[in-house]
Amino acid sequence: MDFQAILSNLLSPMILGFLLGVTATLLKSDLKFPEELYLSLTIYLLIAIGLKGGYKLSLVPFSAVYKPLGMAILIGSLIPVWSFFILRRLGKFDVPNAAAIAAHYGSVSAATFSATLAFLDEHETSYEGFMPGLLAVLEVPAILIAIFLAKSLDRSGKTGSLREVMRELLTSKSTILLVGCLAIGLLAGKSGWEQVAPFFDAPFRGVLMLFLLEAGLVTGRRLSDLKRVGFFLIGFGIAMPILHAVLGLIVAKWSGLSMGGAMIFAALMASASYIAAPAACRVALPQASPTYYLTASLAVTFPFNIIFGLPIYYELAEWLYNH
Amino acid sequence: MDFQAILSNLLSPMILGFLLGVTATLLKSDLKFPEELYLSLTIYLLIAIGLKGGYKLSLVPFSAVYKPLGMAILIGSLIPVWSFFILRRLGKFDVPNAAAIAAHYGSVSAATFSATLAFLDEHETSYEGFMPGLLAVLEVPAILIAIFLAKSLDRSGKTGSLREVMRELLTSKSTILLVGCLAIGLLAGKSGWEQVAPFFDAPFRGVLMLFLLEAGLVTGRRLSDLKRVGFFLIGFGIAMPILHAVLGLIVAKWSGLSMGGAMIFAALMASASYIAAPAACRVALPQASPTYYLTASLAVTFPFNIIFGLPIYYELAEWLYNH
Amino acid sequence: MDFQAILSNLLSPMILGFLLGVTATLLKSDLKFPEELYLSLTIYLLIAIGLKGGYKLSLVPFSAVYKPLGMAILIGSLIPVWSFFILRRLGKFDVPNAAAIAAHYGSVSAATFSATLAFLDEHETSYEGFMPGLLAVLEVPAILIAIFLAKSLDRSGKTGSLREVMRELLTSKSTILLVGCLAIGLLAGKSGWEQVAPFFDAPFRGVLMLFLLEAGLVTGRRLSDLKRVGFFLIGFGIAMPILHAVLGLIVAKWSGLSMGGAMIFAALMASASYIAAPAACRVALPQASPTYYLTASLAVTFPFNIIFGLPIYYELAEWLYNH
Amino acid sequence: MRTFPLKLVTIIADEALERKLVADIKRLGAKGYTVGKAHGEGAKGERISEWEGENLRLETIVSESVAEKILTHLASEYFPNYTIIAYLSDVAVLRGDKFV
Amino acid sequence: MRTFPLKLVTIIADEALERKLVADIKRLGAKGYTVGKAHGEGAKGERISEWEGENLRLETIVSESVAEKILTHLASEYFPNYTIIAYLSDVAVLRGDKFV
Amino acid sequence: MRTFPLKLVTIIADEALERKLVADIKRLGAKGYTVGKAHGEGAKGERISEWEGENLRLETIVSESVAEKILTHLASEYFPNYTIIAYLSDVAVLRGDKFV
Ligand SMILES: Nc1ncnc2c1ncn2[C@@H]1O[C@H](COP(=O)(O)O)[C@@H](O)[C@H]1O
Ligand SMILES: Nc1ncnc2c1ncn2[C@@H]1O[C@H](COP(=O)(O)O)[C@@H](O)[C@H]1O
Ligand SMILES: Nc1ncnc2c1ncn2[C@@H]1O[C@H](COP(=O)(O)O)[C@@H](O)[C@H]1O
Ligand code: NA
Ligand code: NA
Ligand code: NA
Repeated sequence: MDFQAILSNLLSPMILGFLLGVTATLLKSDLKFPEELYLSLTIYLLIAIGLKGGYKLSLVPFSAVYKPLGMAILIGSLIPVWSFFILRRLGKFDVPNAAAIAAHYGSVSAATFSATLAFLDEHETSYEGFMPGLLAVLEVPAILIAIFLAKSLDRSGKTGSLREVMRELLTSKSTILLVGCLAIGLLAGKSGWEQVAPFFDAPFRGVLMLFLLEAGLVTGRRLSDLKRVGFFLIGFGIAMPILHAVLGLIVAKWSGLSMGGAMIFAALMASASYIAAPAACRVALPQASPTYYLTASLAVTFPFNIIFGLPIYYELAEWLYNH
Repeated sequence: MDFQAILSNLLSPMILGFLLGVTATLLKSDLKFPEELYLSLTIYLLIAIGLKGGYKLSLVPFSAVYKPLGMAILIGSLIPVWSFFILRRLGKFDVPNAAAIAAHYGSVSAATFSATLAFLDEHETSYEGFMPGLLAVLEVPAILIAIFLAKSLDRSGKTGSLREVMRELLTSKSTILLVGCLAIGLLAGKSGWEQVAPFFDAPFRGVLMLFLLEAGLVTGRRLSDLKRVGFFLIGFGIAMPILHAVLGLIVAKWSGLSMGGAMIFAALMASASYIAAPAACRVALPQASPTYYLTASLAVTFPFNIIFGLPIYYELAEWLYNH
Repeated sequence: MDFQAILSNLLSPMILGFLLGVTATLLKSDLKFPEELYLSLTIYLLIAIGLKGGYKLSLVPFSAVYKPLGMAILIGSLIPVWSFFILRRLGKFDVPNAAAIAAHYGSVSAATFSATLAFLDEHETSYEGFMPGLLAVLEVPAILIAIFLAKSLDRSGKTGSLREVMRELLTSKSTILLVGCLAIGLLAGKSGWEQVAPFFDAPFRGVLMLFLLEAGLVTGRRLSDLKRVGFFLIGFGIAMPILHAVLGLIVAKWSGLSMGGAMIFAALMASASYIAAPAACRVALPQASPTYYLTASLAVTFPFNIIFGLPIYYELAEWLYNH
Repeated sequence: MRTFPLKLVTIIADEALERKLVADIKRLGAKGYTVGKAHGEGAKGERISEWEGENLRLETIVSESVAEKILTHLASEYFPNYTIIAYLSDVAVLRGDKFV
Repeated sequence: MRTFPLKLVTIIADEALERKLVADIKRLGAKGYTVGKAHGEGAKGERISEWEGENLRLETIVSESVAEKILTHLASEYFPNYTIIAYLSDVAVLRGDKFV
Repeated sequence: MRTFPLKLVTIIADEALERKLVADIKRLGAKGYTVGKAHGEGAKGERISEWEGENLRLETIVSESVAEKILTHLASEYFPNYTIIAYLSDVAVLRGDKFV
């Protein structure tokens, strides 16, 4: 493994911003972002990803999309299943907690996705423009499957109806913004994109740095929960992303994606949700404890992915595509 | 009528953003903008319009301004009068409701104005730089006149004092920001404008898209009130803008404005207020129901203007200026 | 004194924005920025200053830094001492109020610093890139010294512990963001800076204008307190900045700073804190009245510095460096 | 700890009324007040927050007689037209003189 | 000024429950409600506000019998799983008919 | 529905005091608390919200004896210097053991 790559990733302003956020919390700083700023940054990132993805999608032939899309949905649907059984058997988690954690690892993270785009831009590696489409599509199925598993196995009746959950997920903030802005980017085309690019493209990485600083603040507050979640979950939060990334790389190459596209595909598989899944679990699986699912996804997997994961997956992708 | 023009307007990211907002609400999505983001976007748009208008005003001879300015105030003062009587006679509205609706249609909308600027930029049509001055000047008189009408006709004493209303309007957020930033733009000139343009000019249309997405979310919530307001008000909300736009175009040409300027003039006349008028009516005409005035202005006239109105007025302007 | 310079500074959009804010408050306008917008703007400015400073620091030899840094800390530690005694003896203030005011004048203002950068950019005067480092370092010591003075002299036991205060200051929002982003800028270097510059550099002066508009709104509300604070404090709020600026210029030249650097050094010395010091005094010196310390720093010294101070210090710096 | 029985008047109203309400309750004898943001639903249906502004929730601790005056004033001047509700509850405060 | 004694039910809960709670209390007879934002700490420790959302503080003025129904419903449907507390207090309102 | 009578202590204070206040009320026996934002006016005049920060409105449901301790502590440690008021009211809660 090339430590140069990890080090150079560590020195990007985005990762440093994240680490600053973590440090600030550990120092018990009063630095806090207003909730509204965080929400606004999230809205901005989702719209920016969607618009640019839609615009790029309008440039490439649509035929290239089917295979990776189908494979993404397939793997995205299987991840929660095996994650659930690993968590039940090896991790000894009860049904609601295992399902909630599985939902997070099957779903995807727009923040990790954004960091991957910034990483590839920095490495001047090109990628397919339609990847935001995968991000949009992958958010939902894993959560539904995990909640379905929990409901089939736990008949206490305390979980919300699956239909309701599905409706809420399909109309959730992130789905609406991603899918809607993909469509807008596609319909508005080049001239449309050029009108909004000075706001949604040029400042993207700066805004992402701000966002990751806030993510660091939140992650920092979760770190103290690490001891409570136990070694198993920490190991799970590192091993599963690597596994899913490797799987993702192989499938992506088979689907005909470019190296950059494969890297994004892998990062999506490796990532754990932080918007849609927690929101869904709070309502549909209230017996599951945020201490487990949020700590694993925010304090373990998210930092692992953006700090170590990205350069590792990139090395693996290079290796895979040059052999 | 050229449906191409309407279609091409429909495909601008701003209009699509608006429609996405409406769709999200109809789908009962949980997508919501923090109130503070909406307020911040409004502040940004008003400052950006003011600064650029002031700077452009500093470039042109001031003599060209008097005629359109005078005519704008004249029509702006007459619109609430005839609107009021139409609403009373034909619409059978009571005095407070008729006055409140008339206030909205006589006043103007900074959002419609912004969309018009973006529309003209997209069509590479130039316009007089001082148009934001008209926007600033037109906001207030119609509201005062409408409230004055209500007070003269309704002596129950439940309305606030006219003097108080005038003071509040003249010092309202939108007046202060527009007039103040016009003055700043004028005083700071080219070198001043260049210092702030990377923030207030380049990203303008992107921010506008974000703003219209939020406008769509609010409009969507109003749509369900459409059945309550009745056919008369819906017809009123479409017919009056067209009437006022045609009137505006003719007067604008007579006043010596360019085609682009005439288009903006017409759009201002056609637009209905959404910041100043509702704020004033809530306090000065509390008996009037927001269901009527907000639904008409937000759910009927605003979308009509930015989706269908702009291309129609543009066609009409072209026709008028080439004959 | 060259009135041209003051006039031309007055016509910058930033200063005009500030004056617009003051005017709006005097007119009793309802214009108000959401608290979250103000917090977000502060966060933006601190990060932007830090990142750019860190990046520029990565370009110059570090050896040039020691002397000005040491002198800055020295003067920054002495200002609260003599200010405290002047306020006690001549101003007849009690211990907590004298200490709180002294803390404000010894500490520094990021807003004044930002306005100074914009001023120098406008005058195309270059300066040392490490000046944000001085800003970061100067915030804390004066406050600690002032609170220490208060505690030594007032044994009523109602003040918080000095250690606690120090911890809070060192981990305060502004210290963390400034020091942290200086480090990020330094580590991320040129390629890192270029990734975030479209967000943190190009729009800087536009955002600063927005920020100063809000600062004007707050200052305006303080103006009515001017009569309560009395002539002594108003005179103090003007005389001390000039004194400290002159001292700063001389020391800066002696330390080998360029003219631009000396100007910033002087402006820092002249400035009075508005983030860190009020926050610290509210908790550690609750007997001190915000009417005194905030009115003096916000309604007297801050406007004086950015409107009259900057051009005056610039003239003085030119004179000093050309003789 | 000696406490004094007083009345807490809570008013929930359209945010646009803040200035007017504050001026009125001060005139009627309130020595202080606290305002928070809120949104809600009542007879007039849900408020469409952002574009119209939200509700405010104003609390003021006053003597029984001032509470009476405030309620009477609200009932005659505000209730007929504005989006507003108000209610009284009993509270015990330290330093009763601060509030009367 | 004639006032009517009623019950104020205050519910502090996870913000994500707003829709569900509002639907439930309306169904049980509440004629209106007011919601504000809050954060806090209880048995489950401090909430990490932004990423999980904050708490809400919902107030509804109802008759004693509706209050009873709401509490019973909360106790059976919400308390076992959700982050939620609820309490009753006595208030006096003008225009009592508006609330029952 | 069986409810338990407890005390609701409401504290309105400078936002900067949150950490200190929370630490103190916990030490004195409070099992939880809820905080919302507020602004207001009192003896010290209106707060200039944004630059100085706003007020907070802290509520904690406690037993009568803890309420007493909290008020006594506030009266001696906070009232002389800080911008703060506090009051007690009676509430009825479900699951009384959660709060004591
Ligand atoms: N009578 C009152 N009723 C409600 N809130 C009050 C009252 N007096 C003071 N307050 C609140 O307590 C804060 C501090 O009050 P003071 O220390 O008197 O300035 C004010 O900012 C108000 O939010
Ligand atoms: N029963 C109630 N309980 C609590 N708050 C209410 C109630 N009824 C109305 N409200 C509040 O008062 C505001 C105005 O009510 P209304 O004038 O009935 O539309 C609503 O937006 C709610 O915030
Ligand atoms: N004793 C209390 N007093 C006031 N609020 C409380 C109390 N206990 C809990 N809460 C609030 O109720 C929420 C949920 O509490 P819990 O379910 O105990 O974690 C907390 O986040 C607090 O906002
Ligand atoms: Na995943
Ligand atoms: Na109009
Ligand atoms: Na200083």
